[in-house]
Amino acid sequence: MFTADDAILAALLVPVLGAIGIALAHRWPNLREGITLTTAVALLACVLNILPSVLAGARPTATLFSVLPGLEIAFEVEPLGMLFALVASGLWIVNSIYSIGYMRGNNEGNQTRFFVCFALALSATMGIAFSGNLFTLFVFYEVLTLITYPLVTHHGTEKARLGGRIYLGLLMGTSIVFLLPALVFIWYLTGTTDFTAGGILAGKLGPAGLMGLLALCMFGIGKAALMPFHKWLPSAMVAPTPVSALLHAVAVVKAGVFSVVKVIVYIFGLDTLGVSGTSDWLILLAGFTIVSASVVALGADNLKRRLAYSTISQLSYVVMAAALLAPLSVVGATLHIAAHALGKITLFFAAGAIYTAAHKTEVSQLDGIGRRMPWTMGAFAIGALSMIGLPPAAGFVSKWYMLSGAMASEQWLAVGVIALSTLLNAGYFLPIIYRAFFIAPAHDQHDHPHGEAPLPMVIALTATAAGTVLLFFLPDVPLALAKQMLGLGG
Amino acid sequence: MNTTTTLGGHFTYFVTIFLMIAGLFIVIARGNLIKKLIGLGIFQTSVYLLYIAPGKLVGGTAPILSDAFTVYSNPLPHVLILTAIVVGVATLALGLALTVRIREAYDSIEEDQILNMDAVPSRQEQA
Amino acid sequence: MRHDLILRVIAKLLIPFILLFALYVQFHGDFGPGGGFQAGVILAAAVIFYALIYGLADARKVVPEPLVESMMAIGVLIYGGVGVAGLLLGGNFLDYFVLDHDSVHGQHRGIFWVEVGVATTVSGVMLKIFYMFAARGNADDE
Amino acid sequence: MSLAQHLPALQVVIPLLAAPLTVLLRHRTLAFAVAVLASWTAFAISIALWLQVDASGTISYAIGNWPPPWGIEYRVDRLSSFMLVLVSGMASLVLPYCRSSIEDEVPQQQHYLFYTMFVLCLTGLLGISITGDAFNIFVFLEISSLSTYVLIALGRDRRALVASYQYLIMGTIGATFIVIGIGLLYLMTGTLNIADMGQRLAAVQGTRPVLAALAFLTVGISLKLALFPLHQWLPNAYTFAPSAVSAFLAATATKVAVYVLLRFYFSVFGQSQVFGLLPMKEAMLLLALAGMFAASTIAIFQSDLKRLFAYSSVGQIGYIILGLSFDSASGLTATILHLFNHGITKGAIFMLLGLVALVMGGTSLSRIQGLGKRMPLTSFGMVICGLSLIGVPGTAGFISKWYLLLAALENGQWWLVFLILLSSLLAVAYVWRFVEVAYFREPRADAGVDVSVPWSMGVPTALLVAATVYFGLSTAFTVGSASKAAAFLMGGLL
Repeated sequence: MFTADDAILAALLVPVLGAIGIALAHRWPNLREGITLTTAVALLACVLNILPSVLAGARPTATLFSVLPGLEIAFEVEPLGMLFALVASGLWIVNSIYSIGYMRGNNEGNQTRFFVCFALALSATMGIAFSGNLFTLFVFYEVLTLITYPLVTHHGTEKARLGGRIYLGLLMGTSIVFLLPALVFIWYLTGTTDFTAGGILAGKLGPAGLMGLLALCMFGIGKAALMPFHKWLPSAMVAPTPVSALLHAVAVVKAGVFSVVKVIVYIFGLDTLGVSGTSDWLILLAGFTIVSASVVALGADNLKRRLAYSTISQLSYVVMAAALLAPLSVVGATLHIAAHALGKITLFFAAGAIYTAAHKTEVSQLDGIGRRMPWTMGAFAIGALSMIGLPPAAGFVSKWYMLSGAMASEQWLAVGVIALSTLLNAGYFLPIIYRAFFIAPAHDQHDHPHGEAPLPMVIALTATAAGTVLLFFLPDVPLALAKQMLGLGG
Repeated sequence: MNTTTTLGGHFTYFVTIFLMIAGLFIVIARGNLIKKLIGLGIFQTSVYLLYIAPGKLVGGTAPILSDAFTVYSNPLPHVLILTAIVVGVATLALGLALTVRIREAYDSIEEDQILNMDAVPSRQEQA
Repeated sequence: MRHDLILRVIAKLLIPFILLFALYVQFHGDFGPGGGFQAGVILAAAVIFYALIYGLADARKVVPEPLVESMMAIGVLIYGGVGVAGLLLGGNFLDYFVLDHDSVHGQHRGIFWVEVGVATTVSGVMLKIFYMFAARGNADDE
Repeated sequence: MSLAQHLPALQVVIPLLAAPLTVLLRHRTLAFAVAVLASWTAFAISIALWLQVDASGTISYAIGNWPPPWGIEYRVDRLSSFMLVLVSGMASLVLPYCRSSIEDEVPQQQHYLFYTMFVLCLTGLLGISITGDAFNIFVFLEISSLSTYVLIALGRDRRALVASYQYLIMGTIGATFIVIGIGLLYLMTGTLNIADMGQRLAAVQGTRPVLAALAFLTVGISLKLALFPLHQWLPNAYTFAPSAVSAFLAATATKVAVYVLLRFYFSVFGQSQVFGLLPMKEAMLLLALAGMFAASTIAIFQSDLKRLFAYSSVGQIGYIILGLSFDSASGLTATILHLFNHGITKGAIFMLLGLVALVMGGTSLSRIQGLGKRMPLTSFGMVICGLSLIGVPGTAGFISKWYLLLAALENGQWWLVFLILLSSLLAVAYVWRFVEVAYFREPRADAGVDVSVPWSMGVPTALLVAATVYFGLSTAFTVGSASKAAAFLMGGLL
């Protein structure tokens, strides 16, 4: 019988097996891509297999082995992880379709390595999503960093290597210097690193200690791109667009904010933090990150760079919402992981499609492009709406919850930040849409006439845009999961 | 050993320390590979003295059982030092063998010249 | 090699006595000063003396290089053999007491063979060192 | 009288007798067979001894049936049995590797002597670990050192001779310092048996000769274990030695020296004397930190991989000594763990570099460009071992770093936690130099000969790389042994 417990290990194993298959099939590109898609579907099937039992309130577990007493590689699926796994595995299918179009459309080299690393990255992501304790999370977090490194430096140029250095240096540096001591310290204090409802640190530390530890964790999770450790995200823009999508939507940054929420909810505990009031600085910092990243995005002409800073700011929404410690805002944070994933992947897909079809990378070159690529820019518009937080896009729902949480806990600063950043978001996304649809293209352009990007790419970006809208109308599953996480009742 | 803790009583220790420092000084200060080995030999000799001297009892004899003697010197240090001497000889032989081969390879047994000779080709290799 | 008559004659006269003295030191080692180490060196000295007078090539004919190398090995093996013999006869490693029915005899027997081993190895090593250093300088002549 | 009772003696005697046998056989294949057989037997014995000690505690074996403290005693306790497993295990992996590795690194007619020296070196290192007699430690130390000098001098480059000579001078000074220390202790206690010495020393604790002995021993052993300012011999020696020798030495030689240090500190002087009467803690802490940072920084700027990882060894020895400086059970556990974990990691790295040298004809960074394409498995192995040096979870290096951090936390030295981790970042930097050159440069047209890696080299290397991962995931053996050994040492003479 294929139980939910088995499905956890299967979800880890399937991408690895897929990666092996991809490597073996490197001579036959069609077979290779077939394996990628099959693996992606199989992975989603595995994850979906776990969903019903989690929704029913069960917590499937699996333990691989024990490294030290109280320090084991163990998995436990709880609602938040379930949601993350669902988003990641679902988007992988779309992303694979898109990647095939993109990699072939741009004649990229080393395609086998690309798909192998991609599959392995998904395995690591599943490990993060299902991790049952902080140690397991840390292990897979590092694995994810290492596996995505070849993807970031895919082109192998001097610029790519530089980007890779910053990527690896910041992510590994922060995780080793900040997160590892936090991990050791937590283990030293409590003898365990298990994710437990209500946290494990209650009564173990004074406010100052708690604050220090929280700082270590927050800065240690560099993938959440909290300022001042956000630089890796723009640097990683040298990667091919599907990789950017992986980083921004499917796995990496999501792993970061996921870890943040997980640590705050399950290690520290909302109550423990709330009583001591040690997370106020985090709200400030996240607020600062939101606003300043938005300002940088406003001034960026490179489309991918603008999207990257948009991601930094959106991630801090999640961090800030979690730091508010109000149950409603944490629900919002959870929803935002899914909403931002769908919206941002749409935007990146669109950016990649523009690059593939028109070879344009700057915002200022996009005049009138909406007429040539209506599907792409239509999807872009929906994604942008989601980022700004307007209906009918998923971003609205999550922002609504965050805002309600902030108001309920009377954190007026947070309310202000959300309002201000919404304006800023609108400020850097709407002009793009305006240019694309309403400004006539300049006549002296010496580029070739083009239409839409290759079909797989268009299909992919349309699918994610549709998903964004769908999530607005049907947020039941993520909402149920989020509420269950906080014990608010399904 | 003498009962008095005068200069005379510690005489062997002073010799030991002198040899030790002299040997070490030669090893450090001289660039000639053979001289370094000589210094090393002197340094090791100081250890032999350190072990042997306290084992000698004034009026003691070799530890061969006989009714005529009651006071024996401690034989154990001799055994130890015999081993140490063998080790020293082996080290010296090996050191000299290396020196011979270094001379064949570099045509010099001056440390600074040898190091200079290697500094150049290694840079070329990198380039 | 020059033909130094006096040296050659004296050497021929002396060498047998050196060898004999080596044997004396070797076998008297049980009861008085002496033993395998000293005997081995004296033995080697005899050969080195021969080599100095009659030339390295001649000495190599008398005591060929492979023999010297084997001596080094055989000596250690004899020594180890004594240890293992003690082991096989029911004692600990290097246990002399069990080498004979009487423990004192056993000690005699044990130390005798150990000294033989030491002498073999020491003379082997001495000769090897001598051969190697001596051969270096004359590398061109040979 | 069962054979099992004589295992402590056989542990040393079998390689000792194998050495003359290889000389006698004079044939490289036969010599190779004898050496491999001896090392495998030694490994089996060491495992049997470890099991025995784990089950029933310290084993004492009187050589020649002269009871200790008069005779020479072989004493296998929790620490030494662990060391024996490391040393003989490494030998039994490296020796099969030697055959193809020295094929063109060492002249053919010297091959049988190579095995002689290798087995002698093994004998010495095993002897140091097993003996319970202070002077015997010196004798075995010199056996291993002398054979090591020869092995290093066998390197192809003429600089190997100079490296060997320098090591000979430094090593002999170190060894002589050790004998002086032992001599002073003998004068004060009248015994050479380590256990006996430890007991009798209580009566003369803190006297000047004893403190002088402590100083002499510390300096002497520090030379041998290449503690930071005394490490000059190490980079050259590891760089120019034949690859197999580098691998074996990197994994065992300095580690055994650390063992000697632990042995003298905890079994002879006792913790209170070492850390109470002299500021050893502070001194060790400073030297360890200096080593961790300075040597790792120097490593970043090396252009030859062997030299790069040799400097990395000096840095890693800093971690080992750092654990010691905590003067706590978990600190000591970290030290002993890192001995083992770093031993296998560095051994694996140098074995991999041997493969690289074989195929690419050298290990300088300019030569190995594009290694990731030419030798994908080897490069992957290097990355894994590199991660272990950094201390990434899932590798052996992580476990020891974990205990090191834990020890620092127990002492409440937060700043030290960060320093340890910052120095790991230096490791990231030097490991990534390799990664970038191997994966992001195109292979040089002229570099590399068309040879494939023989299985006799590939298999042992792969095993060791696998061990690096295995001991990062399953820690029952390493952590169990190390923590028991640490508890044993801290508990004094049990």
